[in-house]
Amino acid sequence: MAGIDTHFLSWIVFLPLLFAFAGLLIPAKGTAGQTAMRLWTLLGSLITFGVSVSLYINYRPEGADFQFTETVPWISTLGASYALGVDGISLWLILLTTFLMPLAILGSFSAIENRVKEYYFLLLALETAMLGAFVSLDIFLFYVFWEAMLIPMYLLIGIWGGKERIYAAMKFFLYTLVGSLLMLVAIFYLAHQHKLQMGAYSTNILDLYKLQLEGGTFWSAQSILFLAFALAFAIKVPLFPLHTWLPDAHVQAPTAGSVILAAVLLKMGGYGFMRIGFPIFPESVAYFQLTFMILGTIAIVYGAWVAMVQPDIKKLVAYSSVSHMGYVIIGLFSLNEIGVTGSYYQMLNHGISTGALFLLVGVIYERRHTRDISAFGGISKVMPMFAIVFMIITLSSVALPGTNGFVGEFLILLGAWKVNPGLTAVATTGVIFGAVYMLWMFQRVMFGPVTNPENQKLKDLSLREWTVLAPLVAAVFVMGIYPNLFFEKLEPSIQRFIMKSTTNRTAPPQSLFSDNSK
Amino acid sequence: MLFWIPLFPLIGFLINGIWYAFGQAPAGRKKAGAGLPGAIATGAIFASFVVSLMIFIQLLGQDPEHRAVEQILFNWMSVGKFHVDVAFRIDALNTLFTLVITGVGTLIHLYSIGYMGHDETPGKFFAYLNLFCFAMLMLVMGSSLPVLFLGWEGVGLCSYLLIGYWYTDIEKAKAGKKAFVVNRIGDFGFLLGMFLIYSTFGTLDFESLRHLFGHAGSLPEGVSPQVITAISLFLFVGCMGKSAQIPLYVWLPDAMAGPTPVSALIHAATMVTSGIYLVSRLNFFYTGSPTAMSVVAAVGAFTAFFAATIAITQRDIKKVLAYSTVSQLGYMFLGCGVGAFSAGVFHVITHAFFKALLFLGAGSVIHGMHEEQDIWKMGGLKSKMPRTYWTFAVGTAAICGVPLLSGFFSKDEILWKAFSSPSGSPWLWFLAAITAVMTAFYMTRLFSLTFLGAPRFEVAEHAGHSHDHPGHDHGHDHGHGHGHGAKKVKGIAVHESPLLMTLPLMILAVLSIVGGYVGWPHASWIEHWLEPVVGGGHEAASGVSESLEWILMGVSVLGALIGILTSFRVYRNLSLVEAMTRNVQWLHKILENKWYIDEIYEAVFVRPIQVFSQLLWKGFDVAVIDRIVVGFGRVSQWTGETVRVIQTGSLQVYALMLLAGLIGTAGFLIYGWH
Amino acid sequence: MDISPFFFYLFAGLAIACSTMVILKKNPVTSAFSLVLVFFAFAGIYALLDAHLIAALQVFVYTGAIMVLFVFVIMLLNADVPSFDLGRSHFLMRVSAGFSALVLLGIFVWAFKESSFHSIGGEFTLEKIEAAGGNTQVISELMFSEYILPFELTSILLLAAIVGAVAIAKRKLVGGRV
Amino acid sequence: MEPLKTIRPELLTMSEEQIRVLMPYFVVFGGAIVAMLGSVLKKLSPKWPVFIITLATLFAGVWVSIGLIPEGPVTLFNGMMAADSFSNFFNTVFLLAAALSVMVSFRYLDREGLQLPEYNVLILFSVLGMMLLASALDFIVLFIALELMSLAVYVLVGFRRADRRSNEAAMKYFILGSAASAVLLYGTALLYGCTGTTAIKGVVHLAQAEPAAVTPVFVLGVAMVVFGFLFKVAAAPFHMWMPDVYEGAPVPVTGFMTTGLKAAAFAAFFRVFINLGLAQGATEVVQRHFHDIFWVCAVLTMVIGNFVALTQTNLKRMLAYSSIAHTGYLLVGFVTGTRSELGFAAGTMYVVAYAIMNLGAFAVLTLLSGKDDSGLNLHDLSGLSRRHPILAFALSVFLLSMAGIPPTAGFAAKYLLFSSAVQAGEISLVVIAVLCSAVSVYYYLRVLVYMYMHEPIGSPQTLRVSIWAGVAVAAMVVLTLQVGLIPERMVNIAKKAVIGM
Amino acid sequence: MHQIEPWVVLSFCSIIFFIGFTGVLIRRNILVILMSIELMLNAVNLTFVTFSKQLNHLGGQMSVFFIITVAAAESAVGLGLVIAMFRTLRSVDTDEIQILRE
Repeated sequence: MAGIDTHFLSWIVFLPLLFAFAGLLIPAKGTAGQTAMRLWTLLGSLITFGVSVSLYINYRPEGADFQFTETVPWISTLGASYALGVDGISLWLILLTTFLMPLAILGSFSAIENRVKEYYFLLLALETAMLGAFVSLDIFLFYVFWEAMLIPMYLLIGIWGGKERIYAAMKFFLYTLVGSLLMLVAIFYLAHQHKLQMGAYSTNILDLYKLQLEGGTFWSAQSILFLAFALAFAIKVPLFPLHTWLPDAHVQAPTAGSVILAAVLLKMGGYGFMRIGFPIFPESVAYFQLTFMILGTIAIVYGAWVAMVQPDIKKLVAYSSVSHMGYVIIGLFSLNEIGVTGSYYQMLNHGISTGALFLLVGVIYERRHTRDISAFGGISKVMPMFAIVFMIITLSSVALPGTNGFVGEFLILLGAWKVNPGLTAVATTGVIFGAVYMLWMFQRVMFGPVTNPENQKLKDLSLREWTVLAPLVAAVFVMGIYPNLFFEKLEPSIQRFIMKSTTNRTAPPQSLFSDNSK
Repeated sequence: MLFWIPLFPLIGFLINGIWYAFGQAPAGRKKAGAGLPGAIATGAIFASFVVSLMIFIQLLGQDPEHRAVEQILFNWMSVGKFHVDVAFRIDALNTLFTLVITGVGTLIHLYSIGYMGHDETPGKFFAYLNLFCFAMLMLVMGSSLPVLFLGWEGVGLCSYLLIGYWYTDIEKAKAGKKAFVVNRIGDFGFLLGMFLIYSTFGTLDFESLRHLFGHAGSLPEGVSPQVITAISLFLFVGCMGKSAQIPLYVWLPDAMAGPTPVSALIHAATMVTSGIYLVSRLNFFYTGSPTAMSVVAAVGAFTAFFAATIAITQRDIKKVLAYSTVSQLGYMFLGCGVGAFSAGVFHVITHAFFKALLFLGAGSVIHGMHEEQDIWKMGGLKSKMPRTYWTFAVGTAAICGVPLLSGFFSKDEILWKAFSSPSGSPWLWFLAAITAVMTAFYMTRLFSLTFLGAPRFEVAEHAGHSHDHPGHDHGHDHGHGHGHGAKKVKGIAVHESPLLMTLPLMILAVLSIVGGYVGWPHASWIEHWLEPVVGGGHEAASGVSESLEWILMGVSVLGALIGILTSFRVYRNLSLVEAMTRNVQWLHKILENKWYIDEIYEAVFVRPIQVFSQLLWKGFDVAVIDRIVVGFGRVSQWTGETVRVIQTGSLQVYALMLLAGLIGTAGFLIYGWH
Repeated sequence: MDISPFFFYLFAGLAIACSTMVILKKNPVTSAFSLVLVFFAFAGIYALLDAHLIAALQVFVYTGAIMVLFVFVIMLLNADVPSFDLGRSHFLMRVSAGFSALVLLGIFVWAFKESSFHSIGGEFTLEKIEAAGGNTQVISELMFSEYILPFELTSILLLAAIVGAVAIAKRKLVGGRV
Repeated sequence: MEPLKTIRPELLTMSEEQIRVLMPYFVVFGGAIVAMLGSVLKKLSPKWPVFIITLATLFAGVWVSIGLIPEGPVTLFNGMMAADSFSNFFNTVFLLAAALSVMVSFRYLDREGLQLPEYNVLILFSVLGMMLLASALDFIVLFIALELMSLAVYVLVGFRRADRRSNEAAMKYFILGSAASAVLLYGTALLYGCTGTTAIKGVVHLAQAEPAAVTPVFVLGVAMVVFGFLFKVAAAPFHMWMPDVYEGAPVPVTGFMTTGLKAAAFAAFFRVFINLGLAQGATEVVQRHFHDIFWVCAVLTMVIGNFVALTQTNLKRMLAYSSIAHTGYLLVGFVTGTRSELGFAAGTMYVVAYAIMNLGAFAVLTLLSGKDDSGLNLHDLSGLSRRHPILAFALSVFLLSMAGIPPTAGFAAKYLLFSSAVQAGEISLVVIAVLCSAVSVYYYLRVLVYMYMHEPIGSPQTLRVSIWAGVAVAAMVVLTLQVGLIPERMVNIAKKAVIGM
Repeated sequence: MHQIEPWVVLSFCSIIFFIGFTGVLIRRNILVILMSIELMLNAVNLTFVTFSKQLNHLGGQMSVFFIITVAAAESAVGLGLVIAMFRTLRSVDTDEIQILRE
């Protein structure tokens, strides 16, 4: 294929879209057509995954900052270019996306029966947008992908969602959009600043890293700009108190939608902070460090508490996401290597475990058409294999050592402790409440006698469902037991990230940081 | 070679687990009996017992100062300077633990084959049991805090799984959850302790930490005693959770919902002692902080006393044992808290023997009684279950502190240290001694009510092993729910348990008798053995003579005998008991309801948090944040509705706007003209 | 300005009075005839200002063509409806309209008084125009040279107006055939 | 005494270059005449011939315009008219907009029984008016061109003569349009009084040369001219005629108006605005005041347009308000034009992008509308994606483009516009603008909700899409996405156009 | 009373202009509104001519020609619209044309 070496990333990004368009040609009438459509989409996503694995193989952590770069001028008037590149930080998120996509697709084989063609088209289009955002090295391009992501997701929720789907879809869209529009203004300003300082417009992220912006006070340019970006990212994360779109969107979205939303879309926020928010505005990051750590801590506890009393499984998982992503925030803002690595890892973990949780909820939802916790009870008895997988994922979610969740949370808290022990102590209570709400939910759904006669005859996991869940279960343990597999490709990038995010800081780091500022 | 110790149970777990998950659990698959899975599991744990023994022997041959075997498996996490290996390190301290875990574990596994013979899913049970052993071994063998924590949480998980093993009974499932959550509260402290250690010392490895401390009592340079105290207390919170100390003991009595072998293994012999292991492992922290020491000792002593008071009135055979366990764990912490770490560890070992024995005996009783657990509905089992009777008697004697049995040595050591050690005090001794009397009393009560006197249930006539197991009637494994037992009181064919179950009892009985000789006063092998790790016992405080030691020992023996005899006297005549109970009704009620601690916790922590969470959700998330969000929409809509009112459709109004605009602008311009 | 004050005030007064009539009289026919008077008064002022051709055109085009059209339409419509005499709009509207107009007028008058218009002297003085053949000739010459574009455009405009007026005023049509 | 030189011979002849640059105008004018003649055919139904002639004329005009790349601005007719890249650029836009409107209205007229050849003729005339409007350099020419365009459109708006709403719309439009023209004209007269010329450039040259000419009357004159234009482009608070007129007009005419007419008004406005030096020129007083006036106007327009659109349930009316909102964004371009690198090119680009997407949207609406322009309420669109997925997709693309979601033309244009505004330092204005556009997303998406997320109601009627309309819609979709993905080309053209002015 | 100041004539023009504007605003009869518009255009014409005289420049007078023509065309179309409207509405009242609103 033409230019596969020079345009490797472009191929990865647009491969799903190619498949999506080709899929439009499949006559999706009737059962056979629908099956063909499903398989075609699955094939597309699998091939994308395959290609992205070769990205993993060829990525050299000791090599250049960004690899596989491509740059094509785009709108030279404003310095926007089509610039792609991968470093350790984007690498794993790309892999997470391509890894989860086939599972989400396979997971919705039987759930989606109407408008099959559109559904899979949108899923693949969504994949392209997500991948695009992860590989963009131009803030304009990033924004384009960032926004382009909204539409397929919006339609996925709105068309194939639950009862309140339209409200949820609208809320999702508008919430995210309002945040990102202010980011857009900030992007304009940055490009303009680049012109003033360097003599030419540029929205290339690497160029923007070199900007000198006045910072250190609340009303300084840097702070305001940072807040504009942070708003967009915080909504996406979602950070308390901007999280209320998430429960609705999650609950209403179809299974695959929830999976992708939780697993990848939320990561955009964290990724945005890492790629744009921190390195461009180092002083503001320092300035707002405490604020965001407090918010993150609140998110952890608040999310856990509110999750505890949710009557709907998906809503519970949604609030648990709020809680888990709160860890990501405090880890990132702890600004030392341990915390940041932990945060990053936590993002991957959350993708795996929450994705799996949604798939599992999808499994019983398909059988029972309800997600009400009180409608269940004693499912373990009827679906023992399901119970086993559910248990494993639950444990991953409560961060049991040996599963992926522990590594992330432990590193985050360890990192954050150095910055602010008091807050970290509060955040650590999340460990307790996390166990409370997850296990309570598990107990109510899986344990006890089978009281509802409708639950008597539920079928256990099918082969297809096993195929979907097995890789996730495997990932839970691999990530929990051998995280170095991930860290080794990540480390140089994280170190560079921290260096960039702390260089301009006015105050020297406290002594406790000393081992990270190398 | 070290890694084989945990690996064997892990392999056992994987075989049984995968076999269960894919071969037995799916609908329509044939269920396996207890035999094969049990054999696999027992074999696995026995294999690791053998390896442990080999390691022990190897250690015996080493120089005391460098008595350790270490193995690094692989690097677990490596971020910047933070570096954790999955590595094992066995030294004098934890070799004892591995031996106890694998040894007692083997016996309990063996016992379980018989006990779980009629269970629906023995495959699952043995898988869990092996998983537990694996985690427990990780806990004691891990060379650094994170690895220890891996095991620490892993045993919590297994405890959770095994307590809620019969999950169709929602109460049991709840008990499991409670155990996990309360343990998590402890883990919270543990985590904070780890964070503080890492941020202070930059390492989490035991050896490195120990080297930083140098010799007993001295603090590393530049570290304030407050930090040490904080670390010690944080970690002790973890121990409170795991080892069921006040205020986090509440899960352990409930944990009796699990199958009895589980209670024996996890909730008596091994897991609950991991707190003592942690404290002794990190003894250098505690010796560095007198405050922390006093807290540990006080909590231990008070827990011991408090649990004993509750144990006196319990009716459930396992609950009595559970509170007794809590009480004994208190002793162990008391020992550690006064600096007698070796005494604490010694008590761990003897306690493992006799408490496992007692639990297994109780299991045998329950098994024989067809799931009856209420001691008031037993009695006279002496003749029906002779082997159980005799072994149980040994266990009871051991725990009561009858001289020359294992419990006597270890308990007495602790009592003496509590009195004589510099950080001890007569008050601690007094509390512990009272507890010893109470222990003797309630254990004898238990023994007496269970085995002596006349049967308080109708004896079914047809003897023989007619296992019309309730589980089979109901078609699912409700069988062991004790609620069913009560209804079946009529006509119980009590039978002695099979040899598979009584054999472990006998072995443990022997151990309970002889296990204490390793700690013969003033010639304690175990104290000597542990000295390189936990440091030597403190010399007695000045003014405490050797004769005093003998006197105190005599007092405690006397106390135990008084307790035993009183109990025998009282519980021979049950009407007398009732009369006495009536006299102190209020006290009895409080004790029977366990000081209402569960209720208080429910009212003070659980309910408020739930209500508050509900309030946060409905009252803040939905009512405030979402309302603000939706409010923006509403305001926009309202603005739109308002603005469109001027759109009257009348063209004159439209034209008037032109005029108005002109006035505005012209006025503005002319105003600005000057 | 070099014009006869008497005639100016006469015509101006007439124009103001009649325009007021136009907008105040209920009957459109009265309004129409008042308008004719206004046009005549304007023609007078044009003449005073030496714009003779325009004065003539004012009379021809406005009074001759436009007004006739108006009256014609009034008659056409009036034949059908008895209640043709419509009142004025809402009171509030009248007050605000009047008030706004007065304020603006005040501003304009102030502006006119403040400003001077002497600074730019053009070459088309009266004498020169006379010398070149009079107002009409000069204007015609200008129209076909400097102002040829607007002139041509007005022709197109008229053409379009015709097409439009025809299209709009056609009787009913069905199915595309006229 | 020097005699008057009234006849200048050089004005009576035209160079070849001048004739060449006038070709598009000749083509359209000629086409209009031929079509007019064709419309009186008696033997033959004039329907097809006029349609063909009109289309041929328009496309020929496009072809000629694109072929015309004047080296520099050519002024014609004593400097009253310019043929430069700016006018050329806009001519192309007008001609294309007209061509597309004609294409989509063909079947519509048939269906509604309005198949009058005058329809096409009037469109040609109004296009001619627009073209002249974009090239006028003299207020008098500008006024006549404006009237030429408007008169034709008045009639087009009232083309559904049997329909009371169409009549009402035409009447309102006519009266208010005339009143606004009168105001504009009065302003012109005052400017003439202060400077002695009606040439747009001349006015400002004189004002700059002689500061004494900048009297209160001059400022009032400028204000009235500006207000006339603000009225024509429907900026708040002079926007009120627009929703009514758009709602009452036949659907394809609305489409034509929102694009062609609006673009023309803006083209002229740009020219006047720039040449009057409102942004940087005449004097500081003028500049400062007009900056504030435009600022307020822009904010009001964006707010009113977007917020009122929120409450609309009729698609046509909603798009009318959205059109007001877009006017507001364009005014942002006016406020900030001179102080940014792209200058007015961003605004120009926005006009084009808006024309593209709006034309597309109205083309789809034309196809969707039922008898008598019914069936354009939101709930009529329920389940459109089931009934007609392609049309639903096309409409979604246009609406998302209007909402400014990438990768569409609307996004690219908004990006350029707002980023030039930030360059000009108008950050608060941009923040208001983006917040307003967030509001706008709601009502655009609501349409998508109905199309995609509601089940179809009633019996699905089959939609017949003529090949002409199909081609038009497809072309607009492609253009929307193309400009969205590769805006560079369009930006360059717009830049060249503005610089060439 | 020998001279008329230009501002007097110009003020007269604006008086007529605003009378015309007021007419547009306060009358319900569309025909009268059309007349008022004619008034406004006349006021503009007079302004042009006044300036033309004042500045000795014929451009103003030229403009007036075109304005007159445009006004004529405009009235033609306007009256056409009135007729069309009258046909469907049977009225020339502006209050009748308020269906399209909000």
